[in-house]
Amino acid sequence: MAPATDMAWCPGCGNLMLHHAVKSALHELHIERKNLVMVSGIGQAAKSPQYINANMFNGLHGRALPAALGIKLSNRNLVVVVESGDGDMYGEGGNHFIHAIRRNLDVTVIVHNNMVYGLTKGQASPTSQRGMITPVQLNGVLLEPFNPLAVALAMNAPFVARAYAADVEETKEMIKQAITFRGFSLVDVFQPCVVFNKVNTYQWFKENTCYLPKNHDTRDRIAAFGLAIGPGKLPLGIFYRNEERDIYEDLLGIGNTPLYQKEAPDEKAFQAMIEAYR
Amino acid sequence: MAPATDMAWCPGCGNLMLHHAVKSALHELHIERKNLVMVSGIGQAAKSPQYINANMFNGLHGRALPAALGIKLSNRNLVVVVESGDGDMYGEGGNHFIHAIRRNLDVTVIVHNNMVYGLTKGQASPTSQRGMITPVQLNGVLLEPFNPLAVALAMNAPFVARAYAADVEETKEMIKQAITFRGFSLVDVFQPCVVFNKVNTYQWFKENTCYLPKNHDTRDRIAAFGLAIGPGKLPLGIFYRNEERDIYEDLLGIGNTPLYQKEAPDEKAFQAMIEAYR
Amino acid sequence: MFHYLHDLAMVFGGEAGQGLQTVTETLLRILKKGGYNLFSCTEYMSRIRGGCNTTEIRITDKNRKAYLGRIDMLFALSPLAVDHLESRISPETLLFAEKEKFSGKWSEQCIDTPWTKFAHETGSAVFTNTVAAGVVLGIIGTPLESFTDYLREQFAEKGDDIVSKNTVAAKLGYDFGRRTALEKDILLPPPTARESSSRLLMDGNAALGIGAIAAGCNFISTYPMSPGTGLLTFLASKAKTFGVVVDQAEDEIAAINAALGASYAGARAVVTTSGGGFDLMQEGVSLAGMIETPMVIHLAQRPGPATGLPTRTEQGDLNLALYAGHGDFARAILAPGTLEELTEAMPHAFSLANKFQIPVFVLTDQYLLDAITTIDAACIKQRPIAESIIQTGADYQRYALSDDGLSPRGVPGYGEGVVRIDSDEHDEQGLITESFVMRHRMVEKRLRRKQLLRETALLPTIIGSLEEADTLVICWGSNRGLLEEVLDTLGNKKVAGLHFCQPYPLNPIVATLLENKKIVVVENNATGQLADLLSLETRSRIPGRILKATGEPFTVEEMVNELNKLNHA
Amino acid sequence: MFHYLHDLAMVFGGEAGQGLQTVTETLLRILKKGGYNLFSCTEYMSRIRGGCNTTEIRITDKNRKAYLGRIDMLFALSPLAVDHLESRISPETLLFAEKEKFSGKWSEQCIDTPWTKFAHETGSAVFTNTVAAGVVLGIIGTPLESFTDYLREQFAEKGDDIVSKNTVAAKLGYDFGRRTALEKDILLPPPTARESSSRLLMDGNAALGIGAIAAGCNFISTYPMSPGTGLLTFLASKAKTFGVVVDQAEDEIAAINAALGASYAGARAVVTTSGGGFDLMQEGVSLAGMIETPMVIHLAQRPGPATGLPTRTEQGDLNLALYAGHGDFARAILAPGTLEELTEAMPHAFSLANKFQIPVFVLTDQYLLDAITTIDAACIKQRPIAESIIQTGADYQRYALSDDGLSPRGVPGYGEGVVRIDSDEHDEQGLITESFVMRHRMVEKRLRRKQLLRETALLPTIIGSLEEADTLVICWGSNRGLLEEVLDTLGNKKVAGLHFCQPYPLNPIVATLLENKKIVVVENNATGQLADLLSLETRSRIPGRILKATGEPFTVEEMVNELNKLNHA
Ligand SMILES: Cc1ncc(C[n+]2csc(CCOP(=O)(O)OP(=O)(O)O)c2C)c(N)n1
Ligand SMILES: Cc1ncc(C[n+]2csc(CCOP(=O)(O)OP(=O)(O)O)c2C)c(N)n1
Ligand code: SF4
Ligand code: SF4
Ligand SMILES: [Mg+2]
Ligand SMILES: [Mg+2]
Repeated sequence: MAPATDMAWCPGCGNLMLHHAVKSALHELHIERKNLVMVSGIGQAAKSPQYINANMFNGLHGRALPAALGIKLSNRNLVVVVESGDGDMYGEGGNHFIHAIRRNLDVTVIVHNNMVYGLTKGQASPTSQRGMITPVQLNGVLLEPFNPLAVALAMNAPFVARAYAADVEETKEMIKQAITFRGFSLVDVFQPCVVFNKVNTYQWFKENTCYLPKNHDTRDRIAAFGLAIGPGKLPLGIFYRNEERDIYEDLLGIGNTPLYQKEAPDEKAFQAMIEAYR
Repeated sequence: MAPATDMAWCPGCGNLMLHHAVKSALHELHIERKNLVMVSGIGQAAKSPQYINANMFNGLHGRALPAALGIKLSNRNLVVVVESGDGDMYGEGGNHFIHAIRRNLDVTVIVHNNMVYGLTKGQASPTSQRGMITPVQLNGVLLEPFNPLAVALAMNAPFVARAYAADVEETKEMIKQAITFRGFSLVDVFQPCVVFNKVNTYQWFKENTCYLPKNHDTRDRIAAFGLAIGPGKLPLGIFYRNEERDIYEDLLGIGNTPLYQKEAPDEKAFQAMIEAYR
Repeated sequence: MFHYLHDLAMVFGGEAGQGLQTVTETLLRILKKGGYNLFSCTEYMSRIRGGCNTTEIRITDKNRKAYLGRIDMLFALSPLAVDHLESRISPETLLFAEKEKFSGKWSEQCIDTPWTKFAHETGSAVFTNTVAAGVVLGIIGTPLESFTDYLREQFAEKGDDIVSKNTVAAKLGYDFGRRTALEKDILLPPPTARESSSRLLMDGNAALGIGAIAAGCNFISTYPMSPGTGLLTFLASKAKTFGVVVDQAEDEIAAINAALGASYAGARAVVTTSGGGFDLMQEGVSLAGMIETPMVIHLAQRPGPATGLPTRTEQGDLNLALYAGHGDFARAILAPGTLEELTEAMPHAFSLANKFQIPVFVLTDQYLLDAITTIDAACIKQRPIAESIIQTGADYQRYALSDDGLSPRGVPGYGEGVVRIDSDEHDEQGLITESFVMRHRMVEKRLRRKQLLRETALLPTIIGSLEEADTLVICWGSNRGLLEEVLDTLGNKKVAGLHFCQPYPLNPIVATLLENKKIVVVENNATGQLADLLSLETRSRIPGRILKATGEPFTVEEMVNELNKLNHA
Repeated sequence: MFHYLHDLAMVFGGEAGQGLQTVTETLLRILKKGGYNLFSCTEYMSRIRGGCNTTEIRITDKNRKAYLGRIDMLFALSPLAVDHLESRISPETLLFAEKEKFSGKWSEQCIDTPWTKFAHETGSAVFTNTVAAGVVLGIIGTPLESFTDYLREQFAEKGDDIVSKNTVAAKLGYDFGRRTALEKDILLPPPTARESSSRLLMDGNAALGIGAIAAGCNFISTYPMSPGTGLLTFLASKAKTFGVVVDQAEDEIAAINAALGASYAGARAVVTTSGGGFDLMQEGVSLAGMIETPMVIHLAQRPGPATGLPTRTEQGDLNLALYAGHGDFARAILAPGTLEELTEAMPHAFSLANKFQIPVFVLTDQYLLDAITTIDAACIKQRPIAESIIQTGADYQRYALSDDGLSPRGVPGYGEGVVRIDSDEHDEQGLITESFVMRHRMVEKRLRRKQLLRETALLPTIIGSLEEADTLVICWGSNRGLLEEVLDTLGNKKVAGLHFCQPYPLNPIVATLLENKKIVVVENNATGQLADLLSLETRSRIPGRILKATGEPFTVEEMVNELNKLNHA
């Protein structure tokens, strides 16, 4: 069966729209499938790479970012795009999220943020809103929702954006910018889950989001932080963009030769190393 | 041997001063040792509870916060103080740090932030400054340092403070405030490591820290964020204090009866539960 | 003529989200009231909508609790179900499906069943489930009233309109079913079970959860993972009534460390997870061993490695539980095989964990947890759980050395003493030590309890007669019902069975049970993990193995076949 | 008269931070040049300053590589060392220490050695180390020049003043040592080793690391944990020269997943850790098994459970490596026992990992990693490493089914194909599947390689003569030197030894080696993990066990004793 016909997502799910945006972005950027690696964890969102005809590392729940790190450091010529869910990225994978930002690897991270654990049938995710009732949170979610943008800004992530899946065009544009950005780029995407999230519906997102004011200065980290934690509607768009941070590949001095092409160690250097133990 | 004579810390280490501050704070607050649980992970800092005559849960590296959660939810009458290192809390334990703040449990977290992995002999920790040379980071640390205050503020932690161990009096005062604060309180404490951190010495801290301006409004989260990420000297003091957030124990409806005193389930309720399967 | 006098196997298939669960649950409830012997099990895909899931319901004259490969009647709510089950459909299978969807393929055996049409007649596709249940009840011949009564009860809250539409749907289906039964001369096994007020119908998850409540479990911290999540949702739903503290953890590492903190403070704490999540808990298991703190772990098995088949079944984690965590310490493993044993598993696990201050595993699997059958309420009772907590004196030492390796367990805040636990090697007080002598004593202390643990280990259940048998078929966990049915079917006195509901440690008596028998171990995994354990622990030769690791449980037929092969070998 | 004609055991003790390592390193370097047979091992506390650490240096006529309990000379730089080592001090032990610190206790055997006074005479306490080394060299009678030459070289960069002060310190110590040697009539084993340019002196960490470089290892991601950190720092120090990518991970989970990502992309990736950190990697190990991606894991053992004794030694993680990760898949375990084997371990591990596309473990321990001795440079060479990477065609399928279960390994960006790996059960392309048939094939595929892996497994090293022996003493990993010395000392032809440097899988030939022998397994753990494995894999009866799990290695004397006991039993 061709991948597209076997999609495991529910009819009407925001994943379908987001997927469309991702594919269009990749297509418009003319990224060759043999040079593209789609990396994901486990979850409904994390199935995305199954439906893109490219290299794929569909790893463990929560562990997409470390895998992406290993891939990129081993071959920096590859375009590495991470796609995963909110539970995957901010729950199980929370520690990697933080530390990936510290490294500032040149990868793009697209989070399908449906504010719920979809694949495991509707428990609260780190971004679930207070009060949402689930089979585990019978009295409603009690915890402060994880704010991915605010945390990314606190960590000085150089590219921080939020999109809304139903707005395919804008989402695609943001993803294109994220992929072309040199460094760690985060696109947190609001994605309605029509089965398990009856709170954050298409209608709800329509009413509770807006685009960032045109005059927002994407170089202003503190303003971005204010917008990320601010009251009122949830802004969409590129919150922060900082081209100054060096990327990890450069800092580490990774060359263009992929590690699979590396030759055996130079015999002279090898002998010199041993020499030290004479 | 009485604990005090067997301390495993190096002469001149900031841990000794911080320990003094913690003990004084506990003493001045008249906290009974039988109601106090000191919780820690593994590391030099994490040895602190060994030297306090109180209940102790000296658990796994990075896992102090989940243990503290289990303890507090099982007996909310206990005073729970977590003491651990920067590697423990922000490296291995980074995910728990984030999610503990989301819960807002009434515990106090004191981080011995020496910006290095002490016990394992001097590798970079998440808070190590760029350029610091270590046995693993031979070309100097490359990563953006983890900014615990900024992240805590991004997560809306209700009590966020930073102290400097050599200033025992101020450190003690902050710890007292943190312990009496109702909710998750973080005190990140700069703690010179005289053996492995030759960058952030007593001298360095003296030159590079200052106390927060007297007029800083501790209710202003954005201002606090600005101060936490700001250029210039590193401010010390209470950055943020928000008494509004409900604590997790209350939200969960945990009563005063510790779980070890709970009686067997009510037979009538038990039969009623079974009834549903008739 | 379709007479199923002893045994009828119905299978229901449909897409995820189509309401299969409603149909089968309705049927099971009504059939149970009718006094039938019932067993049901379910297999589903790792997706939320679409694909194909199926549930088998067996009606039997004898008490049967196993998965049958044969399908007598297939109710295909979606045509996909027919493809999906193709290998199990025989010429004898009656296929209830919309004939037009197969372009003639199954015309011989297909009983054209216009689900959609009926539902539309009622007003909406949402009534398909009621139609389907009606068809089945019509075939069986259960009085229509018992169905309509049920519907009234179920939909009372939703208002009269819904009730009456459902009633119409029910009747449409029912009449169709009745008609078909008469036409085809369908005869069922008799309702031999006799309904009574002490007869309960539930799935494995509920049985396990009820046991946890019975055990006084009052703390669960867990990260969701199929099929382990069932226990979490069960306890969450009972949290208010029974005062259970429920915390959904950020990851599995947090879950077990929180549970250990809770247990340290005196809670009866449990975690539930599956293979991959459990891997992450292993350092915590090791910690439990080191700090001698009770820890009950529900390890719900599914096929690995890695993510594997998230919604399928396997018995592949026995070795995992056996060797989890670095370092040497005592542990126990339970593997319930019936609803009754599921209700007893948690009380027993907590007793062992408390008494021996060790981690105790309860191993289940998807097949068992999702299986539905009946249980006698009299089996379910609250039992006294061994408790080791004492009120501490001022000079309390958490790790006081003793003859049996066990020290009285204090908890913080209860008594005059302080309770210090340490993941480092420690002295009697719980303080860090580097003394080799103390290390030696503590290693011995932690291991000494193994002796008593072994001597008091549960014995395997004997199926058939050990005296008469020369061959012993051995299984553990969810395969108990299978083995019982297969041995009964074979009716060969020379073949007996053993079911281990405590695979570890093995009671020393086990070795004597195996003496001079030909041994065959049946396991739902690829290598034979209990077989390895038996040969290691009983010093008997490596036994024969019947293994399956496709993600499905064994069918009764497969096992009969395999055992017949052995007999002829 | 103190004549040590065959064997001299010197022990150096001091507080952490006192510079013990400088003293012993200096001595080892100079003594090596003098042509002595040397072996050194070290034990230390989990703290940075204070406490008491000790290092043993043996000078032997024969080539000995084991830990001796006996102390001939104890150089106590701190009086704590004497308390610490009390159980090993005999009336024959010469105690070089500051007498006044013991208020008469050890007066009989104490040779008053005024470390502090000498150092002060030189100008500062920092010269104590040089004084100490001088004393030892004086006793041994190595020409003073070789010491002063060494100091000049070492301190050249620090300027003339430092060099000359050190020289003074050296002479003060040296003269004292010479004097003492003459007074006490001290005689050493002869320097039988003959120094040559191919003789190298190194510790286990360096040997292992050199092997990694030889293997073309070019990626390491790791979270520090003793005693696993040594390999990380070694590779970090060589990163520039050999193009090794080094990433210090935020935790062990990140480490192994990054390494798997790297390996997927074609790197030769390694991780290094110890028990507790490894627990966290287990899900990653399972992933490696599922995605059939090579993974080399250095598991440096220390005593557990939990944090245990972080700086001590144990062989307790064999079971951990054997059963790590949920689900069934193939793996291999190496356990080098000498410097030579350490240098070979990584090349062999990478070859196995690449060829069989599996996780391969290298098990070492603190004792072996920190032990220092000599090795012939001729043993260390770059070897060709098996590589399975191919350039992909457009229709490349990562998991193409094959007879031996192995598929050509593509990497992204190399060739026209796409390389898809999936932690879910997958089809040949690597795409998620729920087909039971495909599942079955893939389970078989992953396991089929076990056959060849077993048949090509390294055979154990035979010590002594199998033909003549009726008793076989078996060990693995770091106990090889111990077994060699003990068997040689016993000189009983009826007792031979086997050392397993590949404990898993066991070559089928192993079973035949064990036939009709009395078997004794020696392990530095509490339960006998290799013994269990042997009895499981070779179907032989459970062997006798000599075990120790105090955190210390076995001493030669203990083992001689144990074997003598056996002989008399
Ligand atoms: C270690 C581990 N823990 C738990 C799981 C079970 N699990 C699979 S997906 C998932 C949550 C998915 O949530 P999210 O990432 O938000 O994705 P969604 O399904 O909502 O798109 C969980 C808990 C797992 N596969 N592995
Ligand atoms: C799971 C695990 N990984 C690694 C270690 C090794 N380890 C012990 S302490 C430590 C770092 C300690 O650093 P920090 O928390 O900053 O404490 P410090 O010693 O600097 O006070 C590490 C990596 C461990 N004990 N457990
Ligand atoms: S469960 Fe929710 S998120 Fe997952 S596919 Fe269905 S609608 Fe989308
Ligand atoms: S190593 Fe550093 S942090 Fe640790 S005790 Fe010594 S000085 Fe303090
Ligand atoms: Mg989600
Ligand atoms: Mg630190």
